[in-house]
Amino acid sequence: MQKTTLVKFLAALLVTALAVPALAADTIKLGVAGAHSGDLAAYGLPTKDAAEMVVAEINAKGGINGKKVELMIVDDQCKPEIATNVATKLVSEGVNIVIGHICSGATKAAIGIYKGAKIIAISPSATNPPLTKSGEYANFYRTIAADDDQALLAAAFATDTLKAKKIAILHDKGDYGKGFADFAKAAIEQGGKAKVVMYEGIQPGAMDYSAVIQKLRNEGADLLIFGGYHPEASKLLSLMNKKKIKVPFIGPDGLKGDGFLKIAGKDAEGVYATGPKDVSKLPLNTKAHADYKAKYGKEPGTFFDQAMAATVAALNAVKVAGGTDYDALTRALKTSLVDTTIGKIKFDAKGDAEGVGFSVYQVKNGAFVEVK
Amino acid sequence: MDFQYLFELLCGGIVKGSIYALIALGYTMVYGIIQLINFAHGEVYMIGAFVAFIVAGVMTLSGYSGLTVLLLAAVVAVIYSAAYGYTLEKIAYRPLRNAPRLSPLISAIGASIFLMNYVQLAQTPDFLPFPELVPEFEFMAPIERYLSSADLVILIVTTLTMAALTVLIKYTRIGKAMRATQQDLVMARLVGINVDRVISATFIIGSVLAAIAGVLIASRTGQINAAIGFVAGIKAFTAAVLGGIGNVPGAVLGGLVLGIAETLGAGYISSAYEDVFAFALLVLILILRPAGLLGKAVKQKV
Amino acid sequence: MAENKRSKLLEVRGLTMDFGGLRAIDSVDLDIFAGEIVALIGPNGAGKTTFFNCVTGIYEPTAGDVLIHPPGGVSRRINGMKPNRITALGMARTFQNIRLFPAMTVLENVMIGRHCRTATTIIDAILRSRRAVREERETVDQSYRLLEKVGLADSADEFARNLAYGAQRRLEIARALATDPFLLLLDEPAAGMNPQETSELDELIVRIRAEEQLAILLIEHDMKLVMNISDRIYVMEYGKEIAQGTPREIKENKKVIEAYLGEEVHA
Amino acid sequence: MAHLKRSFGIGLWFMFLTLPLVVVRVNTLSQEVQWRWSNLLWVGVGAFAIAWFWQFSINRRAAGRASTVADKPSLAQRLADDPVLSRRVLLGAAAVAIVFPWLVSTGQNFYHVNVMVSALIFVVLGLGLNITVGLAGLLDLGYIAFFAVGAYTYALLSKNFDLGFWTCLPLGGLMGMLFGVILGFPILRLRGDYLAIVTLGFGAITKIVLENWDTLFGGAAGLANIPRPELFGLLLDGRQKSVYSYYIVLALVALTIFVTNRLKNSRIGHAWMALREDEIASVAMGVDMARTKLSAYALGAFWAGLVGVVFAAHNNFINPDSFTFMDSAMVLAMVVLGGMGSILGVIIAALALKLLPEYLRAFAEYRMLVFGAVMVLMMIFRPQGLISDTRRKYDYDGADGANGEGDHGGK
Repeated sequence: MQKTTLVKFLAALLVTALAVPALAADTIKLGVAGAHSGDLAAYGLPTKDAAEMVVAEINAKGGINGKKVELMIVDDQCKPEIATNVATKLVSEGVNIVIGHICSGATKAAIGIYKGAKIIAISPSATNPPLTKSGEYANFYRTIAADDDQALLAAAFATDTLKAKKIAILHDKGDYGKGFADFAKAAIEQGGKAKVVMYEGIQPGAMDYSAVIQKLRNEGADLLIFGGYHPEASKLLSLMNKKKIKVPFIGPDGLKGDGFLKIAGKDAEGVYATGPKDVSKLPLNTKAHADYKAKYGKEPGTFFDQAMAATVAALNAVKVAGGTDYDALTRALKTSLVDTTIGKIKFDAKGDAEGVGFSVYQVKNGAFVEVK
Repeated sequence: MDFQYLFELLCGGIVKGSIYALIALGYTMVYGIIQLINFAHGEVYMIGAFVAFIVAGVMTLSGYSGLTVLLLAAVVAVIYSAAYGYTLEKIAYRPLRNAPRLSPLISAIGASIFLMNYVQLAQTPDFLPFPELVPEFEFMAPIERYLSSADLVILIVTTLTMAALTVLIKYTRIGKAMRATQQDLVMARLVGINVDRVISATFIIGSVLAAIAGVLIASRTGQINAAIGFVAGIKAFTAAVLGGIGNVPGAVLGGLVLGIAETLGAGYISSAYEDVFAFALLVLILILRPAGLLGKAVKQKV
Repeated sequence: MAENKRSKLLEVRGLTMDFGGLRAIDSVDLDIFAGEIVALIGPNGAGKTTFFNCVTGIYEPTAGDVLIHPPGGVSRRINGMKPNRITALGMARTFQNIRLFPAMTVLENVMIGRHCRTATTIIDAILRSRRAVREERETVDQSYRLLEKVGLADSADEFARNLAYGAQRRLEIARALATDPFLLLLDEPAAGMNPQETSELDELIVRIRAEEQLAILLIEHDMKLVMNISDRIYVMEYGKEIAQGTPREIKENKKVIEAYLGEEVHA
Repeated sequence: MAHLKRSFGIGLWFMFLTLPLVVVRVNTLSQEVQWRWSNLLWVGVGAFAIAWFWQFSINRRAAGRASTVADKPSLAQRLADDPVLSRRVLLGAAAVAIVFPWLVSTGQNFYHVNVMVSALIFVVLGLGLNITVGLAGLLDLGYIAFFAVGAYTYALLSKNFDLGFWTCLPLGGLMGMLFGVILGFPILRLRGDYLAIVTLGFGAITKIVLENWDTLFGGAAGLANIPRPELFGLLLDGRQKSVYSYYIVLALVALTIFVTNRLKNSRIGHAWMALREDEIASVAMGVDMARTKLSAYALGAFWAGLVGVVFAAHNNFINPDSFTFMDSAMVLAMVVLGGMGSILGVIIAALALKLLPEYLRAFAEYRMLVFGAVMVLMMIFRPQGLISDTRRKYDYDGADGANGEGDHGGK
């Protein structure tokens, strides 16, 4: 009887494994990959919403070149090993173009699989510089500027506008935060206008950062650049305020959002953060935000604008190329200018969107305001 | 040598260490009695902080403020943590009292994962801003670089709590029963001590301490999420082992030593390796003194 | 100082053991000669089990010497040696609170006793080398033979935890015998047994001594058993040795009677 | 009736317990309090039902304990005792495993193969930890660190010295083993609970070092472009690569099963189990504790290192995020849920824990919740795991003294 149990088990396994969704013919398959569950879901879900909105609108108008667009949404939880699995899933099921992934690490893990299958991926949020600048991933595009750009901006702002002389740089040891910190450090050292007096990683999620703050004061830093996300930033700020350490604080675009304002509360006041250029005045952007609010009853989350732009650009390329041929799509993405929520964009030779960039923002009265 | 800096770091280390100590007491007391690592103790601390956050949030939005909010939030948090600690023991540990040693430990890990995800689902996986419940005292201004108002409150409350605990263990009926049970569970049962009640009481007391620690630390760092219990729990457990698990003064000493070691390591070497210092210290001490700083080398009964 | 008639196997001199400030054993001397059955008796808490633990390496004594003179082997001082080394040198024990391996079969429990007499390595085991196969066969044979000796051959494939109490005690003896000892130390082998089982045990111990040609040191409270089988008896009280001699001598010793005053003497 | 009343009380108690967390949600940004009273009702009803069932099960368990003095042989034990049947089942399973890629992958569709590779990697991890925890009883909460050692060994050797997959495979295993020995040496004499926290610490330290030492390990950014396994210099497309990885890891699984099985019933395996059951009795019976523990610890680490190499090669990319405490806990759960020491149990548990979430993404949110609860329940109601460990029976023919060769226990 043991045998039958085992056989049943294996049979069940097989049935599950074989239950591949029937391949619907004649649609354009648009993959959406990112973190939709887990800690980083807040960064991935807006992209899913954006893609759904764009595709719903296009399908309502009859699709592209007479074909409906079909979304294939997969969750990578921002984990590299899951990303490779969902990427093979997309490839296996015949995806034509992918919007994603969200995190740089997951993107790096997945992009090779798309490359092997000649599929283009456009990320709204993977800001790790080598993704485009190394030239290794010809099939990768993004609608957000790379980390080194914002780090350069942050460094210049610190030394030129705020005239800081002794700069402390902290980071959360993560891919994103440390990348930002490293580029800022290099830029400051190269600029020669200020000294980096402290450069250190902190343990994300730790209970207490008071030691590192004491050190900051001990080194006599007159400005702090932080590479990382909002929870650690607000914890640092809260402790700095309690210890009455008042130095300007500059963070990357990971801080520029409601998450940071919500959690840091009054500690956020006066904090600087770099972030994508203000595009909220663009008519397309205003419309997209209004539509979103009408549909979900709240403001869209992080990377929503970039995701809208990525989806629109992808589908525009399909339209211009007249199909989903890899070479034709590549040509279309690099030549055809398309109007999006982040402005009129096309992609440069390496895959970065031309015309997107960063500005510096400051928190004033509980909201980010662009510093002119 | 910059003594001012050293002193700043030491103060920070003591504050951090006293929080570790408060949580470590819960581990050590439970271990002392039933030789179980209550892996889910950190989650009880986290739940305390969450309940305080919710009470404080509701009250603040209904227009209350100041000390009323702090006290009520703390009291409700303590009640709920105690209730969770009690329930946890009943469900996850009591049925395993006579099981092989690994079973309750694994059950504890399971309970920890369950509670963390329960809070994540019921509330949110995101970080939440914890209101600053401790006001800024004027008289602290001159020494703020060493000790902030919140730090002062932490030190006072932890000292009082530990004093209360000492009195409880030394002089009350339940305290004596706890000590008897710690010496020899079977014998305690023979002389008529209701061991189940003692164990429940131990869990409740440990949970109360954890909740107090949760409210204090959350109002200091200004944020909470469902994962804070895991991080704090591991550190506090390390502190308990460091001091000699099962030993109440050991937990306090272990907490302080760990807090100071981490702060000095971060201040003089690098904060990137803070956790490495903590665990390296643990390994070192266990190799040199396998029973911890104050633990007695227990001769196993053969 | 070669003893011509009977060779000395174990020689304990001034053995002292402190726990913190408490002196559990105070300068105890004890000798065991080949082929003897020696009993160690005394009221509860006299330090008998602690004495065993010191001799078998579970504790390291605070002072004194434990010397062994294995037949045909080299004499040595074994204070502070690890228990497994001492077992390998030829002294094996049982425990007061039975310590079997409950989730292993009865046969496997005995096979563990052969561990220190075999040499199969990890590589041997993976490749099932000729040595591994031969050793395994020998181990199974010898273990089975010991099970037959203690009357447990029928339960060889049972889990040890499922054995009855008396059978578990006998299994412990078989497991200890599997280590090929020259001296067997039994810690209250009759505890918890009914009279029927005790008399069987009595017979078993005597038979083992004869067949395996070894000496036996036992701690026991059952005076009937002790008086029946022992050649000599040592008496301890409060960590000190208060008397030694033949059963008859001990029975008449005043100190011993005093020590047991209030305790039931089954004699 | 008493049960009903009690369950009702428990339902109320849980409604009280969950009241603040499940009902109230404070939105600090919009300054609103959300009251979700309906949730409370669900909790109450659910707790009532579960409490009722719980009491029923606990009573049954207590009754079961009292009555079954002799354990009934489990299905697995009966299977193991019947050489013909076990051989057939084994052959069947092997056949399915071998043709699996051809059953599920057509054309460019190799998703299922890829998922299976990930799952099988965890099968090897589970079997490796089974040696340390399941057989030798050494609770290791930082096991994933050795997996990381193997993965980084391959990534670094292939990057810096251009060494191929097949050269690195044994090297990865040996590195894992080396780390196991180095770490195990000082800590293995600690008591069981201390060992748990120290190994947890080592796991954490490993991850921190990987993150911080970015000049060597690439930091949090990880190491990319790790070469896939090579096959006599042939160029393979995506699907072929996956199928190739599948066979490699399948072979590893087979090897692990073979070795574990051989060891389990050997002198070494018996010593491991004895230490697990009772340390003092083991040393008193002549088992060298330090050496035996170290061998179990190092051997467990060996498999993690070995399969770490496959992991790195299969994913092309590694970073420290794949080596967290949760991953260690996951592997531990496989061993525990499968049944400590039981090879078949661990395999089934590993496949279930890795495959179910992959195919039941809809329940992803509740996955860890259920997972935690199952760990607790399993300990209470079925501590021996899904498939309890089988014990080999040795043939003995007293009459002519021949024997014990009985190899039929070997699956």
